[in-house]
Amino acid sequence: MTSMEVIIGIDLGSTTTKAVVLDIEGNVIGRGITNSRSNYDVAAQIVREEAFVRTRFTLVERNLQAAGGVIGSLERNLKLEQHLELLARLRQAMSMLAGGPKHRGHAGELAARLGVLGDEMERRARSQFAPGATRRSDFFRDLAGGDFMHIAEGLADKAIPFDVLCSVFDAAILGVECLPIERAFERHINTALQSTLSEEPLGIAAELRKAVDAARATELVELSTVGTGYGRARLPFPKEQIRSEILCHGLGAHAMFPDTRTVLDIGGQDTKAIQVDSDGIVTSFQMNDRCAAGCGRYLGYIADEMNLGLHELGPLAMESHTRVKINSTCTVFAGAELRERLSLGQKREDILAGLHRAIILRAMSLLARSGGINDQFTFTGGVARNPAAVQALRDLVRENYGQRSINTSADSIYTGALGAALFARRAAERKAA
Amino acid sequence: MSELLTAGMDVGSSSVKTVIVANGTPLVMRTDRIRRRDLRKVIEESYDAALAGADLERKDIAYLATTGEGELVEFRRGHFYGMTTHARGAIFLMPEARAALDIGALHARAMKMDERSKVLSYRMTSQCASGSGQFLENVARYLGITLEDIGPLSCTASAPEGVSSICAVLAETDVINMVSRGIKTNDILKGIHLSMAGRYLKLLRSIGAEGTVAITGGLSADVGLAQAMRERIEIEKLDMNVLTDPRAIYAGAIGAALWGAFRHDVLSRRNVA
Amino acid sequence: MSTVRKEDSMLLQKEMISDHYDRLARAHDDGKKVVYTFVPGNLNELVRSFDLLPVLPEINALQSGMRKLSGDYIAEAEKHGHSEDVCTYVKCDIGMLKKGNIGPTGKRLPKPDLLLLSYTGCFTFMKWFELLREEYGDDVPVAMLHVPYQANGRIEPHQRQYVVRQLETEVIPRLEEVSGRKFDPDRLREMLRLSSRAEDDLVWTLESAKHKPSPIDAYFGGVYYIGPMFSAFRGTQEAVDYYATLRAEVQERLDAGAGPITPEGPMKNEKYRLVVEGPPNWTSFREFWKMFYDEDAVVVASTYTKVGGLYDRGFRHDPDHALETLADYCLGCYTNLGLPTRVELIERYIREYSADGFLIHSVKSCNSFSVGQLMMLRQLEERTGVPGAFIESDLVDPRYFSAANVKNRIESYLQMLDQKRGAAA
Amino acid sequence: MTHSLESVLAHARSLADDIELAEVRRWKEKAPGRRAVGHMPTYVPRELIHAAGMLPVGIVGGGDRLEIIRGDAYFQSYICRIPRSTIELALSGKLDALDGMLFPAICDVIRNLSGMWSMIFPERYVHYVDLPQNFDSAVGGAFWRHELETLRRDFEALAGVTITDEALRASIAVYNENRRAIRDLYAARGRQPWIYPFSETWQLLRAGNVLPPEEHTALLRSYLEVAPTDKERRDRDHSRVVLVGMFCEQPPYGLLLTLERAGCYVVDDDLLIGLRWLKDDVPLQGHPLDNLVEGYLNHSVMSASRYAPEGHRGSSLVESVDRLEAEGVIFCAASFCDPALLDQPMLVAALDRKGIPHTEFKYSEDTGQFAVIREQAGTFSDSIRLWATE
Ligand SMILES: Nc1ncnc2c1ncn2[C@@H]1O[C@H](COP(=O)(O)OP(=O)(O)O)[C@@H](O)[C@H]1O
Ligand SMILES: Nc1ncnc2c1ncn2[C@@H]1O[C@H](COP(=O)(O)OP(=O)(O)O)[C@@H](O)[C@H]1O
Ligand code: SF4
Ligand code: SF4
Ligand code: SF4
Repeated sequence: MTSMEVIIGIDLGSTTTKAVVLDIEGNVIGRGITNSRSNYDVAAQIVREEAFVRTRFTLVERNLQAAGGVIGSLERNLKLEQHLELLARLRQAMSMLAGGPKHRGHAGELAARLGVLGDEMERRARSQFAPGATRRSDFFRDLAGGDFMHIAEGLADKAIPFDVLCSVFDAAILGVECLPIERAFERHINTALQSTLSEEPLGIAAELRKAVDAARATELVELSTVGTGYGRARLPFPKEQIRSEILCHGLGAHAMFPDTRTVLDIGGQDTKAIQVDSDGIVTSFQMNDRCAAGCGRYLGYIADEMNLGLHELGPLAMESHTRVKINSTCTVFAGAELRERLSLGQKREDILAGLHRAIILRAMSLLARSGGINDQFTFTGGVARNPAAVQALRDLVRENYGQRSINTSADSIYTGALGAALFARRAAERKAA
Repeated sequence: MSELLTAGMDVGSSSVKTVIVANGTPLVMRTDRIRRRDLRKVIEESYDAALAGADLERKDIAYLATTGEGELVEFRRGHFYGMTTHARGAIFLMPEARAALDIGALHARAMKMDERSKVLSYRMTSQCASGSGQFLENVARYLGITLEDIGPLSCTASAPEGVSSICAVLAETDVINMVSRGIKTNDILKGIHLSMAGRYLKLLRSIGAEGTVAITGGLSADVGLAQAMRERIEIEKLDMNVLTDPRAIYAGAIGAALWGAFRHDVLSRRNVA
Repeated sequence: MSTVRKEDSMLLQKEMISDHYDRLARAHDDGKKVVYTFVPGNLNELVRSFDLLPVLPEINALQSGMRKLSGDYIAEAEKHGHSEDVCTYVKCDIGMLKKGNIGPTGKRLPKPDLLLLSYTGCFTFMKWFELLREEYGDDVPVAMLHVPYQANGRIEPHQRQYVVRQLETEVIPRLEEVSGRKFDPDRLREMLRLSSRAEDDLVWTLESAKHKPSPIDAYFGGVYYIGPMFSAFRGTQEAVDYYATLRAEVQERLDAGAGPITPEGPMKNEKYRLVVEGPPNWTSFREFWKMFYDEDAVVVASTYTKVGGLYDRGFRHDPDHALETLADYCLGCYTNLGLPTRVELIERYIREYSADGFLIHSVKSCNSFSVGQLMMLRQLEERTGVPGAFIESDLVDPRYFSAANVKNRIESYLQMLDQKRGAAA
Repeated sequence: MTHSLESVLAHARSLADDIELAEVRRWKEKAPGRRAVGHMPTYVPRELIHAAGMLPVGIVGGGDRLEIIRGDAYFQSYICRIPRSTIELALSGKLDALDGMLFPAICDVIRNLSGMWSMIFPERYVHYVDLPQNFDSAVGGAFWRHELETLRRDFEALAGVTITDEALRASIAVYNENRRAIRDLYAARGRQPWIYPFSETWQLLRAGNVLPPEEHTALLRSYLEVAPTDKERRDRDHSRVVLVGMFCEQPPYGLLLTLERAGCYVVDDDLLIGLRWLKDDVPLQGHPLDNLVEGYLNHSVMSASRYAPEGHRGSSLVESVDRLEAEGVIFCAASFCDPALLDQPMLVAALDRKGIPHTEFKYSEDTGQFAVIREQAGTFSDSIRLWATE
């Protein structure tokens, strides 16, 4: 059995937990992400496992001369298997709950409905992971939750009201989320390979199988791990393996865009403005937390309010031509203001555009406080995935600071984890020396 | 003498409450949740449904008074502000009350009044929705329980868990953390209730409230909150006792209808004179 | 040995304070009169020369903070209509008054016979004593001393003259009325002489931090060292003795190459040398301090230790020009300096004390300190190339001290200094 | 020439909103070498600026339309809004028309802002106007006289002229006229608040920040003349209130409308108090500087930012309530405004002693949501109205 030494950085964010795996040369070979809404240990375990799955795919890729699109479909099929495994657990948990004392009056009927629901969820899952299909979210909770609610609405009636179904789901999902899936690649890759090969016959099937086997058999040896982020204090790591998220974001942004001098990170519950020097060393920073106004959660709240997915928010706001000025500073009041404005007949996209600008305006203050916006400027964190937020930022930067190169990346949500991994690599080097 | 019929409508941020009062006694009381519907429509429907419930028509009502966001009601006769009406409603329902605490979806309002419901001093929360009804609603959603369950569950708590974040939005993360740490639902709710109670007591103290305090508005239905307030009053050794009434969620609308009757009298006397 | 000696000065100070509060508690029975006044711009020698006893509400407020009573006091004041937004010292003081005016040693404080309102460096002082006057009733006289602002970075002759004229026409006559004694310039001169001796030793102590390792913490330890000088003891023999004892102790640590004393014993390895601007947080003072010494960070200079008098730029009370020297003292207190002067002062501290970094602790209460601190941060970083950190909390309002946040910031900052050092090496 | 009410109001509105000082630039362009000197709220001796041929310009922050980008880099969240929006305006070049800036001693915020200004704009004229808190003419008077002489020399240098006593007397006369017009406006509104609504008088007053005093006086006079011509303006079932606490940071216009809609007639206020700091005409005979000193020491308004001797805090408020037959007082202070908020408990005590009802809330210049204020003011006005018969 071969083994491979890896270095890991974990960013325990308030909303999502991210992991980055580096090889000994410092190349990124795996990333993982999960929602943080569970026990921090478990989140860290899950995300590490996720990143390892991805790492093994990288190994497959490396073992294979011409992989083409096959890795993508292999990954998708593996995700499906993971999803189905979780779904099975969810169904089990729900049927346990349905048999509990709370539902004594309608246990049989409830179980029947849940059975129908489960079958339909499974069917939908398969189609969501079919070739070419798109998914609303990367997380089981969101996908399963969305499907469940949608199906339950149709199934609910007087006998089994919607609220009852929802309460069963809400209770069940919490338990399911707290259990890690171990060795997912090892256990599911064969099935996934089977599915992939059945989707389209491949000329390189034998080679692929060999590469997969090799990847599966490789032992991943953790040389060094560093944790960071909001929940870092709760990681079961010794102190020297924990770094402030500020430093990690600074270093991570520097690694992704070496000319970065200013970093803005907008996460779920905090916003950070960081200045770094030419070595990625933080020279000053400002941070906002404890209030959801102006953070990613603000957008999440608004999305819920409008019954939209997070990723739909930005594109809709981009359709606006006449932006509305939003007055509320509090997220909840912004929700109320939104309703009020909608009832006055203002357009959704215009209000949304105003909301995005409001968030970015808050970030601009923080940036100003941290020392302004210097060239180059890197925007990271989950909100950087939102095109309207990026647009609002570009506008405001241009209006107030003039020309600046603004970097964003699809992987920007991993910036903190990448920084942590780089710190881990330094520690490993020091240990070796 | 024929009946004097007046109506009160309390247009809130989460629901519309309509009450019809005949000679000082409520005949019909109803709540309509707004739930992303067109507010004007909800208002009209609620009013007409309330009238239908008493076999009445709009023309039978001598005075329709609104409160809350009642400016939206074009067919009203007069408007009274929230604290005026809640004080009146509170005194009507709980005559011994000398202060009222109206807790709605977004704000809490404290008022101190005399036995004739004259408002002596008052204050409301602003700028931050922490500790409001919306906050509890969010928590309930993430705990997977219904609003009606909150109060009774909270009352069964044995080891309330303190909450650190009081942001109505971020509470969710806190709550989920607690759930995953194995904290029981009732203890979580109780912890939240205690922290809310602390804020409300501070609000009440800031206006110099003493004696009987009536809780009105949506959260008056939450027995856990009242319980938590009693406990904190005990601990802080305050000279207050808390009362609720099943009809207290309508206090604003009742108050408006009663003030409407008063104004009607004043105005008709003026006409006579 | 050194720890035993260290306790000498601590014990001495404790004793002085408790004696003082005893005397205050008995004052009216003993036929003594008391004057309430403020730390910055306090005219302790003048007050004492009339045999009057000073009460310093700011000290009471910070003591209430350290004894974790301030939260209740503030709530009490807010209940009586004092705004959430204003200085918490004021509210803490008024809350304490409303709850019986029990001082830090558990003894009741006497009612003021005079409110000596020295309006130095802070506008809130004026309102504070107007509010106290409201509490005590108009029969408590107020002596108003308006100290103009050093906007131009120097004391102008007409400013000095304005203060001296007020001393002559407003302050001294009121003190004479209240005490029933005539002003005695010789007695005042004698006290000023004692002041300047103690001032020499205080400055020596504070400047000992220029050594590496520093034998003192000039902020967390510093607030104790300035105690007698800034409160009721300037101009007394007791203060002279205290500072001589303190100096001897510090000298000993210096000779031994020892670091400062912390609540958990002497600090061993000085890793970071910091300059701090802004007053400390009192409600979590120990916790706050611990965040520093746990990381081996020592504060080598601070501006807070200059609020009750700026001595390390040469000023000493001058017995030969009694009223002028009091005027100069008032005009020269730290928060009465223009912002550019404050920036220059900190810049000098960073250089002269070879600091690795500087930290601004910005408190919500105090506009006099806080307004402009963000700009000071930028200016100082630019001028010195030393990175700064910015932390926000409050003086005595426990609601505004978020330990987790402050710790996160301090940790991040120190890690940043470390990283920077690593890169330079 | 008579103007319609509409055109007077439109003119006033555009001037009140003129945070970018377009009017000042226009004035400067009319003749070469013209200069303008800005000042923060409350009192500065505008007469001296005027006598040097310069334009005094009142700066009151950025209101609710200015987006704050850089301003927050200078001020923590717990500091009022006016300094940050003023810095924002300055940094974005919107105050470039000003050749100098005065910071009167109103509070520690403005005091420290003066130092910040001198660091940000080292090349511009900046002066901290240290108003005396001692009102003895031999002590505080002498100090103030010295300050005025310094200002006189400074302005002479800045404008490149000599300020003769004659010129100064003429300027005092101009400002006497202006203050008289403002007093007339307040008196008229006190009598008939429905004819001169608060939301309008505020805009008229604000126009005085950027207009030359002669033009401002004329504008006020035409308003006083034409406002009664609007026959729509009728007395309504509103309560008469006095507003306190808005002497520095200005409330957003929406707040004024909210108060009116909630049923309040504002019969007195302390908005832009600096324009009428001196309550009486300053005599023209005698030495003009001595007269200004005397005006400041003995004929100025009571305000939170000046020391009130024993028994004086609150008396002028009570006097104004009595004189105007107001039914209540609304404390409406800017958030984090120390002077106003520290003053409040004393004023409240003075009102309580007289049984005058009062309520309070806070705002900031960029407050955008008025729901809470509407409810508070509405409840206040309700309670006055419903219990008026008592
Ligand atoms: N696909 C997406 N489209 C738009 N916004 C997103 C998307 N994914 C995440 N976000 C935003 O990012 C936020 C989470 O950011 P993240 O950096 O993961 O937070 P943290 O590090 O605090 O956990 C969410 O609240 C959401 O607003
Ligand atoms: N039984 C209950 N337990 C707890 N909260 C409740 C209950 N019933 C209603 N509420 C809360 O009351 C709020 C609505 O109060 P209401 O006074 O009607 O508000 P508004 O007038 O602002 O619409 C909602 O936020 C809801 O969460
Ligand atoms: S409730 Fe609103 S203002 Fe309050 S902390 Fe949360 S988002 Fe911020
Ligand atoms: S504002 Fe600052 S200087 Fe003034 S009293 Fe408060 S703490 Fe002291
Ligand atoms: S609003 Fe108040 S605190 Fe702010 S600058 Fe003006 S007077 Fe000072």
